[in-house]
Amino acid sequence: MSFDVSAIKKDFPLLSREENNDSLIYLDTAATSQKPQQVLDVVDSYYQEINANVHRGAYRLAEKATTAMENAREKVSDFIKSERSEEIIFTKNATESINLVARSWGEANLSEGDVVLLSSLEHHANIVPWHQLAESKGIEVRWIPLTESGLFDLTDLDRLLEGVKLVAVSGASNVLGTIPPVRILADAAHDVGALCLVDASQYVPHRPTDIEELGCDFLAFTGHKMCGPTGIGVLWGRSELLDQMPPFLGGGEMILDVTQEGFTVNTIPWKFEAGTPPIAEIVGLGAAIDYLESIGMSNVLEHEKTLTSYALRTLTERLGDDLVIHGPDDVSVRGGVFSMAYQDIHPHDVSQVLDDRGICVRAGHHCAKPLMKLLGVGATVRASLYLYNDEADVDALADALDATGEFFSQ
Amino acid sequence: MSFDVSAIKKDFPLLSREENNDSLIYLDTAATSQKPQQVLDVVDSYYQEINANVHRGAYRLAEKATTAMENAREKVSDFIKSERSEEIIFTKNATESINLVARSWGEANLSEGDVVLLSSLEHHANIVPWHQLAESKGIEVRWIPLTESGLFDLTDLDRLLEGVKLVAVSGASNVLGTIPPVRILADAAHDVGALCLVDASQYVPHRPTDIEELGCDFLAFTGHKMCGPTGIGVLWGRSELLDQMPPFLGGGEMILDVTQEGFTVNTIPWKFEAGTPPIAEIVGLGAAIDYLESIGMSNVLEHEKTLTSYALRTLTERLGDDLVIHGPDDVSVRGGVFSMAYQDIHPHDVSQVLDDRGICVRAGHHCAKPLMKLLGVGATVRASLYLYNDEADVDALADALDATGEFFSQ
Amino acid sequence: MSGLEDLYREIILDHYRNPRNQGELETPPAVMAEGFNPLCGDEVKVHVHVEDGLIVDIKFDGNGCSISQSSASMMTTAITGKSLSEVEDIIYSFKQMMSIHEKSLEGESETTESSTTGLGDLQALQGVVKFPVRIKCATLGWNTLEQCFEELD
Amino acid sequence: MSGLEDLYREIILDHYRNPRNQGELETPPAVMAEGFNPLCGDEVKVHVHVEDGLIVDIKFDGNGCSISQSSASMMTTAITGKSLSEVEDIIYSFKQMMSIHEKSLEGESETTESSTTGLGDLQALQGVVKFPVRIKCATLGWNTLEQCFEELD
Ligand SMILES: Cc1ncc(COP(=O)(O)O)c(C=O)c1O
Ligand SMILES: Cc1ncc(COP(=O)(O)O)c(C=O)c1O
Repeated sequence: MSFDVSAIKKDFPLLSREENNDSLIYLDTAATSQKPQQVLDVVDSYYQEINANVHRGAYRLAEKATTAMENAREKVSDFIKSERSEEIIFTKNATESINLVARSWGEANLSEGDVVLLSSLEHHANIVPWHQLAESKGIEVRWIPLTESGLFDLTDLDRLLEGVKLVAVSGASNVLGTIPPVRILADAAHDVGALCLVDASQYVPHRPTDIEELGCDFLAFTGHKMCGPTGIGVLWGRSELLDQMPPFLGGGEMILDVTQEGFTVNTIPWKFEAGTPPIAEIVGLGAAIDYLESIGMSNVLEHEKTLTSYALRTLTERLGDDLVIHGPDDVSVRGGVFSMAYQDIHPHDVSQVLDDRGICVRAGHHCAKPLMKLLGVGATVRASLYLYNDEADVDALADALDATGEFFSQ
Repeated sequence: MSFDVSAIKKDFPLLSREENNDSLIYLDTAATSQKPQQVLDVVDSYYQEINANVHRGAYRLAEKATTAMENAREKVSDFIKSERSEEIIFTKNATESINLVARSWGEANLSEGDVVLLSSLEHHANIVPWHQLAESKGIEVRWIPLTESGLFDLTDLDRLLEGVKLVAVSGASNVLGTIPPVRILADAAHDVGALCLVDASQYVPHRPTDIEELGCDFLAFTGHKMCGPTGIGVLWGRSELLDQMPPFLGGGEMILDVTQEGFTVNTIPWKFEAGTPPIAEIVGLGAAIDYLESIGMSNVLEHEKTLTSYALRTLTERLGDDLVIHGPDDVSVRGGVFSMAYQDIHPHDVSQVLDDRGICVRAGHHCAKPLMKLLGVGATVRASLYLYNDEADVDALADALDATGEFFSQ
Repeated sequence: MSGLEDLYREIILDHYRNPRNQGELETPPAVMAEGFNPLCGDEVKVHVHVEDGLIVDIKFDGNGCSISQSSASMMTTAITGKSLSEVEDIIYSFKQMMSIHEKSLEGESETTESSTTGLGDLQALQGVVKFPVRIKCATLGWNTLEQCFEELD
Repeated sequence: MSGLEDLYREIILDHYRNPRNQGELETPPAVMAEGFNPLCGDEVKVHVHVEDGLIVDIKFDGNGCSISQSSASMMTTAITGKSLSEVEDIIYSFKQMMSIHEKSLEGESETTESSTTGLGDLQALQGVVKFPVRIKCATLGWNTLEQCFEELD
C-alpha cells in the first residue's frame, strides 16, 4: 500500500516520543489530533518572519501577514470545495461556529414554536446553543431517534419535519462513529423550506469534503482535530445567507464605519470576524490542509476504513463477549471511533490501566450526555483512529484490554 | 541602566532579521507585539510533548495538558493581582471579552433607557458591542468628552453619570496614548450604583496591573499585544458578578449536565469557556507573562516612559511645525503611542516611505473612527513603542520623516 | 504496572470487588443524600443513621469506578460506631490526604503526610493524589456523607 | 529608495502636486458620484458631463493619498473628449493592469502586461500592483466614474 503510516508517524513529534520507555499510542484523535512538525514549522516561521496585524497596514510586513491569512482562507475554501472564499468565516472553534449560526441566523429567523431538528447523537456543541434559543425565544428542539445499531431512524421523518426551520446534525458521530445520511436530511429540510447545518467536526478531518455533495447550508468544523492548531474553527455558509444575517460579535474588522450614533457592517467574511483574528492559527490551519492534501484525503479515508475493519474484527475476535462496541458495525456507515464497554469495569479504570501501557483513550460522556442516556451508560471508553494509527496500535489496544481484565480479576 | 534593550531585541527573531539589508524597526506594537523566541519555544514544546484535549481525560497526557492550561490561568491571575484564578476567563481576543460582558451581563441587566458611558477615545471593540445593545434593547450610549490635549474632560461628570449602569473605558488609548483616570471613574461609577469595565488591551502589556488599584469590575485584554500568541484574550471579572451572569456561548465544557430537555451550567471560569479552549495559546500567554515578569513590569514601564519623553523631545525638536503629535505631551498621563500628522502628506504615503526604510508604522483610523472625527482627520500615522524599542529606533523615525518630506517636495 | 499498583492497592480492589455495607436504610430514622460527579457520571447514595451523636448504621449504594466505590465502602467501615466529632476528624484527615498542594500545579503532587495517621485502611487511597483526575472519585462518597450531616442539622 | 520609485513615478507625483481638472461641474447637465474607501478614509467626487456619447467635461475633487488623487487626476486627462465606448476600453485596460493574479497570493504580483498598451501616462500607475493595499487607492476614482455612468442610464 502506498500509504506509509510509519513515515507519517515520524512527522508527529509526540508520536515519536518515548513515554515511560514505551512509545505513545495515541487513540484520542476524536478529542484532538496530534500535530505534524510541518504545521509547527509554518506557525513558527509566521511568528519569526511575518508577524504583524492584518488588514489596513500599509507596510510590507502587514501585507505579508494579510496575504498569509487570506491565502489560508482560500485553502480552506478549496478543501471543502466552496467556490467563494468569502464564505469561509474563521472562529475560535466549532462550538463558536455553531453559536454564530444560532445567535445570528437563529435570532433573526426563528420565533416561538419554530422547530430545530437535531439527532440523538449530537455533541453538546450542537445542542446547548439550541437549548439557549429555546430559553430565550421559545423555539422547540426535536430529536431524530436512533436505531438499535446507532444509525438514524428516519421512518417518521415526515412527521419529525413538521414546523422545522433548521435541521442540525453531525457529519460524523464523535461517540459511535456513525456517518449520518446528511444528503437525505439536507434535501428533506429544503423540501419543507428549512435549512441544514452540519457539524462536521469529525467529518472534515477524515474524508474528502464537498459541500455541494453534502447539500447543506452551513458547515462547522474545528482546526485542532485536523492536524491544525488549537484556537481556530471554521464556519462555512452560503453567501446568500451570510449576506442577510446580522453580525454576531461587534468590534474592529467587522465594520465599515462607526460613529457615536451607530455603525455599518462590513461585507462577508469580515462581518463575522470581530477583533484581531487568530492569525497564526489560521496560517497553521492552512499548513494542516497542505499536509493533509499532500497525503490525499481519499487515501486518509481509505486507510481509516481498512483500519476500522481491522479494529472491529480484531477487538471482537480477541475479546469476545467481554467487549461491547456501541454503534454500527458496517464500515460503510461508520468512521474509526469506538465507544466501548469492557466487562463491568468502569471506563475510568479501563483508561487508567491503558494509560499505564502508554495508550491514550478517553473515558467519559464525550460531551454527548443525551446519547449516553439513550445508551443507558454513564460513560464509555472511547478509542479513535487517524492517519497516524496502524494495526500495531489496534493490537496494543486489544492486548491492553486483555490485561485490564486480568488486573481487575486477580 | 539595567534595562538592556539590545539583549531584549535579540529575543525577538523578527527584530533580528534583515529586511532589505536594513534591520526592521518595528513601531506598531499598538496593533500587535512581536513575540520572543521563549514564547515560541514553549508553544512548540506544548505541541511536541503534551498536546491533548483538556479536562476529563484520565490519561497522563491529558492531565499534563490540563495542568499546563490551568497553570497559565494562575499566572494570568497573579499578573493582574487577582486573588481568584477562577475569575480569569479565556476568550479569543479582547473584542470577545467585551462582547461577553455586553451579551451576558448586558442582556441580563440592561433595559431600555439604561445608559452605558464610554469615552470619546474608545476602540471599536468597546463601542460596537454597546451600539448592538442600543439596537437590540434600546439602551443609550453616552460619551465622555476629551480636552484639547486628549485627556478626559470630567467637568460634567455628575450629569454624564445620570442613568448610567456601566462605565466602559480604555485603560490606555491606542491612538493618543492617553492614560485615563480609571480609578476616579470606577469610584464614580460605584457611587451611582454602576459597574466599571476597563478595556486594558493597551494597559496590561505596558505597566504593572493591579485590579484592586484600578477599582474596576471587569478587565479585558488580549494576548497578542503582550508578547503572546494570537487567538487568546482574557476577561477578568469579579466572581460575584460572573457567578450571577448567564452563560454566553453554549457547548462542551460550560455545562454540568445536558439532557434532551435542557442543560445546567458549570461554575466559573468554565461556564464562559464553551468548546475546546485555545489551549496552546493559553500556554503561550503564560509563557509571555513569564517573559515579561523576568524583565519586570515596572522596568518595562520605566523604560517606556523614558523613551516616550525622548521621542516627544526628539520628534518635536527635529521636525518642528511640520509634525503634529495628537494627544497629551505629559508622560505621566500618556504611554508610548504617537498619532501624527506630517506636513500635509497623507498618512498612507508617509507610512509607505517609512516602510521603504524598514520602519513599520500604521496609517489609518486605528479602529477609533469616532475619535478620528473629533480630531478632524481621516487617518493618522501612528508609531508605538514597546520594551524592544530604543532611542535609535526613534532617531530612525525622525530621519525617515525628514526624508519623507524631502521625497514629496522634490 | 508500577504506577498502577500505587493507585489500585490490594485493599482498594478488595473493597471494590466486595463492597462493605452496601444497601439502604429506612428514612427516617436514617438520613440520605445523593452525590454525583457530573464530569464522569459517578453516583453514590449514602444512608446514615445517627443516634445520640453516634453513627449506629451506614449504608451506601452507587455506580462508578473502583476508586469512588471502594472509597465509599472503606468510609462506611471506618466510621461505623464512631461519634460525630470523631467522624469529623476522620473526614478532615482524609480530605487533607486528598488535597494536593499548589506545587502539584508544577507537575508534582505532594501530600500532607503528617495528618494521614489514624486513617487506617483509608491510607491505601493515598496513591490517588498522584492521579489528580481521580481525586474527585475518591472524595465523592465523603462529600455525600457531609451532605447527610447537613440534613441532620 | 528603489521600491518607492516604482510606486511614486515622477508623473504621479506631478499629478498629485498639480492636480488637473480639479473642481466641480453643474449638475445637470453633468452627473456626480462620490467614492469612499472606508478602510483608509480616502474620498473622491467625480463630476462628468456627457453629450452625444462624448465626455465633454470632467472634474474631480477629493481628499486622500497621492495615489488616489493622482490616479483620479490622470483619469480625467485620459478620458476627456473620448467617446463612452473608448472610455470603457480604457477603464477595462486600467482595471486589468490593476488586477493581480491569483499568484499574488503566493507573494508575487503579476500584471497582465499585454493589455496595458494604450493607457499612456496611466501606465505609470503599474507600479501600484506591487503594493496590494494601494490598489484600492488607485482604483477609487475609476469606480466613482463608473458610478457616474450608472447615473446616466
Ligand atoms: C484599546 C484597544 N481595545 C481593544 C482592542 C482589540 O483587541 P483584539 O483585536 O485583540 O480583540 C485593541 C487592539 O486592536 C485596542 O487597541
Ligand atoms: C461532533 C463534534 N462537534 C463539535 C465538537 C466541538 O469542537 P470544539 O471543541 O473544537 O469547538 C466536537 C469536539 O469536541 C465534536 O466531536
